[in-house]
Amino acid sequence: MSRTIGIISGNRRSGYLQGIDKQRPLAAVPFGGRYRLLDFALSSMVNSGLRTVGIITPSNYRPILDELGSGKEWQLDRKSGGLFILPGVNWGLAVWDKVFLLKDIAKNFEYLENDLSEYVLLCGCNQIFNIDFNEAIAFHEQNHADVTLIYKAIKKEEWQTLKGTILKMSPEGRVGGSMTGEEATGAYMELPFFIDMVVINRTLLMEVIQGYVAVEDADLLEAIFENKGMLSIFGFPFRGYFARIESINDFFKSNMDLLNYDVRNELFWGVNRVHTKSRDNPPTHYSDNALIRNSLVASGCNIQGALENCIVSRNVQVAGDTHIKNSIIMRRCNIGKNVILENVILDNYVVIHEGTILKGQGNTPVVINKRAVI
Amino acid sequence: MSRTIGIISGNRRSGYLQGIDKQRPLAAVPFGGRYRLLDFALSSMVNSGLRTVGIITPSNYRPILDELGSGKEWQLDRKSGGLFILPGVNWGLAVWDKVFLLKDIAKNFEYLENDLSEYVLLCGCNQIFNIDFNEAIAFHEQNHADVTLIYKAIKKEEWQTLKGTILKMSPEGRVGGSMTGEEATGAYMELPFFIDMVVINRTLLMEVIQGYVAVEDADLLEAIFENKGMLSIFGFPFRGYFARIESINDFFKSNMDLLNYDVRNELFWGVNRVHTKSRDNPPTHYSDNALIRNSLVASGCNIQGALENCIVSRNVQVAGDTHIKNSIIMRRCNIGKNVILENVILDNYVVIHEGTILKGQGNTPVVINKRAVI
Amino acid sequence: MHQRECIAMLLAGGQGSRLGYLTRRVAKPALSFGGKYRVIDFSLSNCANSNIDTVGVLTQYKPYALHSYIGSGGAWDLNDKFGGGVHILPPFVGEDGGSWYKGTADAIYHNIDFINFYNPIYVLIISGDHIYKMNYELLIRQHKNTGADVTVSAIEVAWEEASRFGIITPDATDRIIRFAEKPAQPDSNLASMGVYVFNWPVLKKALLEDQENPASDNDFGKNVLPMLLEQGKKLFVYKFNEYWVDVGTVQSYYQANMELLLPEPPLNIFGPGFKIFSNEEILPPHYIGPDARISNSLICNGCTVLGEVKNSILAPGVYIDEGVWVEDSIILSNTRIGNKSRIRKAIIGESVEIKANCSLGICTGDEHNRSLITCVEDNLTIFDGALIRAGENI
Amino acid sequence: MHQRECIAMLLAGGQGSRLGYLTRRVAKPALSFGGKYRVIDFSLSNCANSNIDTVGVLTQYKPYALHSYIGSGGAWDLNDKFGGGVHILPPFVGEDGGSWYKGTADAIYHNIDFINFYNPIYVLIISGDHIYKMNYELLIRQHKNTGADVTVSAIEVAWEEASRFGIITPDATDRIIRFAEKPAQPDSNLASMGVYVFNWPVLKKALLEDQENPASDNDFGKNVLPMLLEQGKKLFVYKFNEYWVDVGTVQSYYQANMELLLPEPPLNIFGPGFKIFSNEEILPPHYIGPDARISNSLICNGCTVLGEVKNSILAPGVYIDEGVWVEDSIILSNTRIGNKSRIRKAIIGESVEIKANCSLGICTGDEHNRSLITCVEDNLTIFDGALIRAGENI
Repeated sequence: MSRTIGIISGNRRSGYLQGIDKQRPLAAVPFGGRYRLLDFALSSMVNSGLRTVGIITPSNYRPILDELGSGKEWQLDRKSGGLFILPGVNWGLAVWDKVFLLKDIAKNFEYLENDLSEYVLLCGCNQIFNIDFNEAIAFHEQNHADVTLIYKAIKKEEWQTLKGTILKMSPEGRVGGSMTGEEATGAYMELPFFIDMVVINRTLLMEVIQGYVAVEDADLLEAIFENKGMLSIFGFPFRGYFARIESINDFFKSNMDLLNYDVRNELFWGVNRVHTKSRDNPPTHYSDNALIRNSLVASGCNIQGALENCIVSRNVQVAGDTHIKNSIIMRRCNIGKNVILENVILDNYVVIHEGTILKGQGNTPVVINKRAVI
Repeated sequence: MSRTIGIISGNRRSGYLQGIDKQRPLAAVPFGGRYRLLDFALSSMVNSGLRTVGIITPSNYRPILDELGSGKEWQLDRKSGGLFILPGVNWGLAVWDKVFLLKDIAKNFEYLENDLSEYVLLCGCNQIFNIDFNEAIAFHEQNHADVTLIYKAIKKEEWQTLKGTILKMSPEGRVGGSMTGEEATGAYMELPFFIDMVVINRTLLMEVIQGYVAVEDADLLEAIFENKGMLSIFGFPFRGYFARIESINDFFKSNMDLLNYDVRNELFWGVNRVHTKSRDNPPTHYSDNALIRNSLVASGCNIQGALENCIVSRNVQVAGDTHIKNSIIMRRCNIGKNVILENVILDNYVVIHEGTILKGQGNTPVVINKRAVI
Repeated sequence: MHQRECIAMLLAGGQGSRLGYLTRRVAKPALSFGGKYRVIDFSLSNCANSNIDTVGVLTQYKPYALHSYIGSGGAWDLNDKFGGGVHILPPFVGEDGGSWYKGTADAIYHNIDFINFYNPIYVLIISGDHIYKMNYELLIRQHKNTGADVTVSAIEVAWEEASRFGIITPDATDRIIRFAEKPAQPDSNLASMGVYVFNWPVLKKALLEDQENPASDNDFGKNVLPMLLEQGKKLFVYKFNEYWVDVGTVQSYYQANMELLLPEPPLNIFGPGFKIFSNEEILPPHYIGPDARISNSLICNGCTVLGEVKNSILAPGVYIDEGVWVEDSIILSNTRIGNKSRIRKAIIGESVEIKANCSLGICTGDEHNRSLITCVEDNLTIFDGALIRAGENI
Repeated sequence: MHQRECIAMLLAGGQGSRLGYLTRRVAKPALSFGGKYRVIDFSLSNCANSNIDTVGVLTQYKPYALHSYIGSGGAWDLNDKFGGGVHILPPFVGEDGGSWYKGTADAIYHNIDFINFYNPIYVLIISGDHIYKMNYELLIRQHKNTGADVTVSAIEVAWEEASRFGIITPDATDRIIRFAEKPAQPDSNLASMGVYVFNWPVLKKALLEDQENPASDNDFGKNVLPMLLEQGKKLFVYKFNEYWVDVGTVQSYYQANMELLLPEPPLNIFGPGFKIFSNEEILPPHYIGPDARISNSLICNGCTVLGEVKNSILAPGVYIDEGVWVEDSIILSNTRIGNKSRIRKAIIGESVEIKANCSLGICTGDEHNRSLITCVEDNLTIFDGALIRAGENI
């Protein structure tokens, strides 16, 4: 039995994804042709041997449950431990930017009480990565840490695009708080960027929650830093591929990253690959005149036209004499003849009629919402 | 594949069960030593061959998900169809008495759209029974009915205790509306009491929902009766054991009904028995001085005292020289020595210290809430 | 307690020896088909789609791959928790020692206890070797309506092929009057598909009688059905008009796969409804590289195509390197074809590693071999620059 | 791809012939224990509780009940979707025909391919016949620390019993210097539990060598371990100090069950942690009638007790009618004891129907038989007023 239980913080809305995150929780946003954002955190947890994982869900949780099903694909349909759906609190607009809201965890306090594991691993729900958490947990144990924060070293100039927390770290790896990118001027070439993954002793987490029960919108990270004098906080570096989806540009760019062999290989191959729900689809059929370049295509499609630099989900139909470039086409879209699409994102079930032309710019892709008919 | 999909209306609060329904949705209220109210509707649906069942859940849905797990125990961890959790709407106080709120179904309209079955079977969540729905569905088909309402014939004097709807029926079994028990004076010895089970054509249900989308608290039954002129509505009789849990008395009495061999046999034996989640408990141990009369005892208990007319859930400890009579003891209660309990309901995890005496009356049992220490 | 109206017994022990190298490592039902399927997916999905929830799978030859593939049957919605589901039935040791399954009837005979446990009214006997989509409910309905003792499902075959099959001669009411196993002079072209519904008491009695006959091969087609006809039992034929094929030879296996590439494939795996389920490994979408060229091909998840693929089927996880040219071929799962290798009209097994500059099935100077199929066995490594001639089997 | 540090091979083929009528219908690992368990629950739960996620279960004798009971292993949290999980490994037919498992080593030998598939560092060999709670992680940790080739788990037994076991003589460092199978003059009372950890390369080589020796019985205790000792391999003993019992005889089976009724049972099935899982049927709580009398007994779900039960174990679904008197007995699942029947010191099989006024194991005038155990086979019906004497087996 693993000595660590997981919590994925999925009670988040962003509203920054131009409608893609309107019809579904952020955790359930489709990614890479057949995945959802949630799959990445959940797979790494399961691959690292965690057998008890709780997912904090927002009130529109149905797409998350649809994806999780029985937890079977993730080895979590178990008698001891398993997958727990933890209803999050209903939040207003104010707190969209916080990742680990203590109220969300407090509402599910029994989850922490019922399992006698030593550590809790918390993780955000809108990040793309494949990590072996065992290394971070072993590091946490060796240092007798109270809290271990996982970070990725980023170049100073990257900080502008990756909004978030930079850790203040001592040379021995201790964390003394957070700073902004501006504060970190000059001193370092690389900045330790916190990637929303926390290892914390279970009893400490319970204490923190009880201590902050009265504070309306307290966040775990803030609470930890408020008490940094009493806690032994360490930072653990992650060196693999990492992307965070906060904007439609992040979404577009990190989908396109999958056209890179190394990224695909790191995420989707090997024993510890990212898992997702099994679908019973036939292979994709390419007809005589299909012309495909540098694209990722899921199963059950029927492709007669031309694709270049595209991410295509399952059961998509692309008719002949149609050219699609630099685009993300989600599940069950139906694209007619003589269509030209460039820098476009089509959500599920979009129908594009013959002769349509849609061209966006690289930094501002055209987003077509679910079930639109054009 | 079954041509019927199921909907269990579990977005209900009653507040009549003296706290037992405060910490959990009505559907998740424990019953009969190892079951929950939900198990009865769900088991009958699955035993009748339904392989797609949606459960409309209230916002405090966690106890329901804990019970359902992966749907494995109910054959519903499937690739086609399976178990769907349908988040209900958040209701105020006004509509506690309605069973099939159209808004609840409307919020999950996709569930009706995605399945191409012919019929939808709707069922309440607070009733104890074991029915073969196939008979009602066959009856519905043979009559080319639009709607079939399932009823139980009750004696006129029973109507006072069983609050609910009495159907107006023609001798041929057609339903022409509802009436109160008072209206039914004299004419009949038995009254057709509607037991919150409806077979309806799927496309008709979709029409009804679309037609009533603007009516804030419309109920399916009301909508059907408003349109009775256009619809062919039939009543189908159920002749088995039936209890509805609306009050703490109903709860007490129907638990005690299980001490009757015929009731137990009808509900829990045979191929089409009521299913529930599997637990890994050892057998119950009775010590030398245990004295048990007319009681139902679940697994994993350790009984040293005396029980008479009791329903005892799993992992209960009863010390020596303790006498418990006419009581319901839920999961993991720990009852010390020299205790006397009569007409008592202990919710989960209650601890009763040595020497305590609690005596309720037959009609007003003493209810001790979860985790109380006395 | 456990009574079922009908349970299915699926014969999955076939070695498929006429498939040569393709079935050296696995039993025929575990063989890949159409890229993402395995042959047994069709009969198991038929059961699921026909509401048959209890299936005994009789295995014997190299069963490990098959057992792990089937698991508890959940991939086909057949993991029944109420006593049904898929049950794997290998040969076993009883109090009087063990015995292997001889003919098809012998295999069922050894599992009479299993069938008794469910005590069904009907027993459906099917094979795990055939590719077809069939609603067994229709067959069982006809069986009930005619009051038959046994109903044999049959399909019309070309007259010139009839002598390769068990041939059924019915009367005008579809009652079977003659059953001839591979007749030299067939008087009908209705071929048995190896799909039977028996009334269970009739089957049980027949199995016991057949065991007592030392001359019997204990085979349904050769022995049991002729014996029942002779006894005057009511055998009816059920005429099936849709796609059905026994992929019993390399040629028929190749052809059935290739038919999926026709503009109107005779077997519809693409449409909704009556889905064929399979126990797939979770793999990412396939990747098509900047200089790839694909035409009229089926590509599965997890493939990487950097070269040219024409009229071919790639199973999951196949890697086609740059400069590779593949035509008219079937490449099974997790196989890698190295830089500039050329492959024509070949069936390449699972997890094969073909290094760079190899040439398989290419005709240069031996054009008369063009029509021959080249086969490569599972798990082989073919080294740089190897030349495998058309029709070779390695 | 599929590498595991350690996989378990569970030998579950045992006929358990010394258990007589109790194992006529099922293999010994499928036998009921402690009311709600089956013997194999203990080894499977041990695997789950020791983080061993891949288990090959070798079956051969009457495997159907065992196969359906194990299913996909989900009842023990062993239904691994990522390639591990429980795999049932019956004997099978290969290209050169089939062969049954001879000794324990032969059974493993025939599944070398299965182990190769996972290519583990260590192979844990266990038996499905024993009742014990053991964390195999501790055993494997010692195996690593000592740098052993093989580690054999052993338990101290009474000296007078030692000659019934495989006896291990270790040196001061716990390295094994002698292994004697059932020695007449044991020089140690450390008995092998039939639980071994091998380095996989050592095991593979040993199995191949053992197969080449025509004189070998292909048994680990008799042949393989002595051979390895002779070759100078490093064999260590792991000393296990907790409860372990081989329920190999009717007497030991009865006694191990009855020990659960002691005030402090030596095997703790009641506490939290290290839970023993089982694949239970869902049954309602048991019902105790108005005139029942129960003392010092274990009662499972689904039982109905209207009569008197003393010092006994009732498995799930047992029905004890009014006026019945049961003492010192084990009643297996779904058995019914009719009105006024009397049962003493008996093991009554599953689904037995004992009608009214029967008398089993009651001593009247044959007091010298008081200590004998009476056994009734599964599925029997015993008619009104039957008298079965103490020690009879039917």
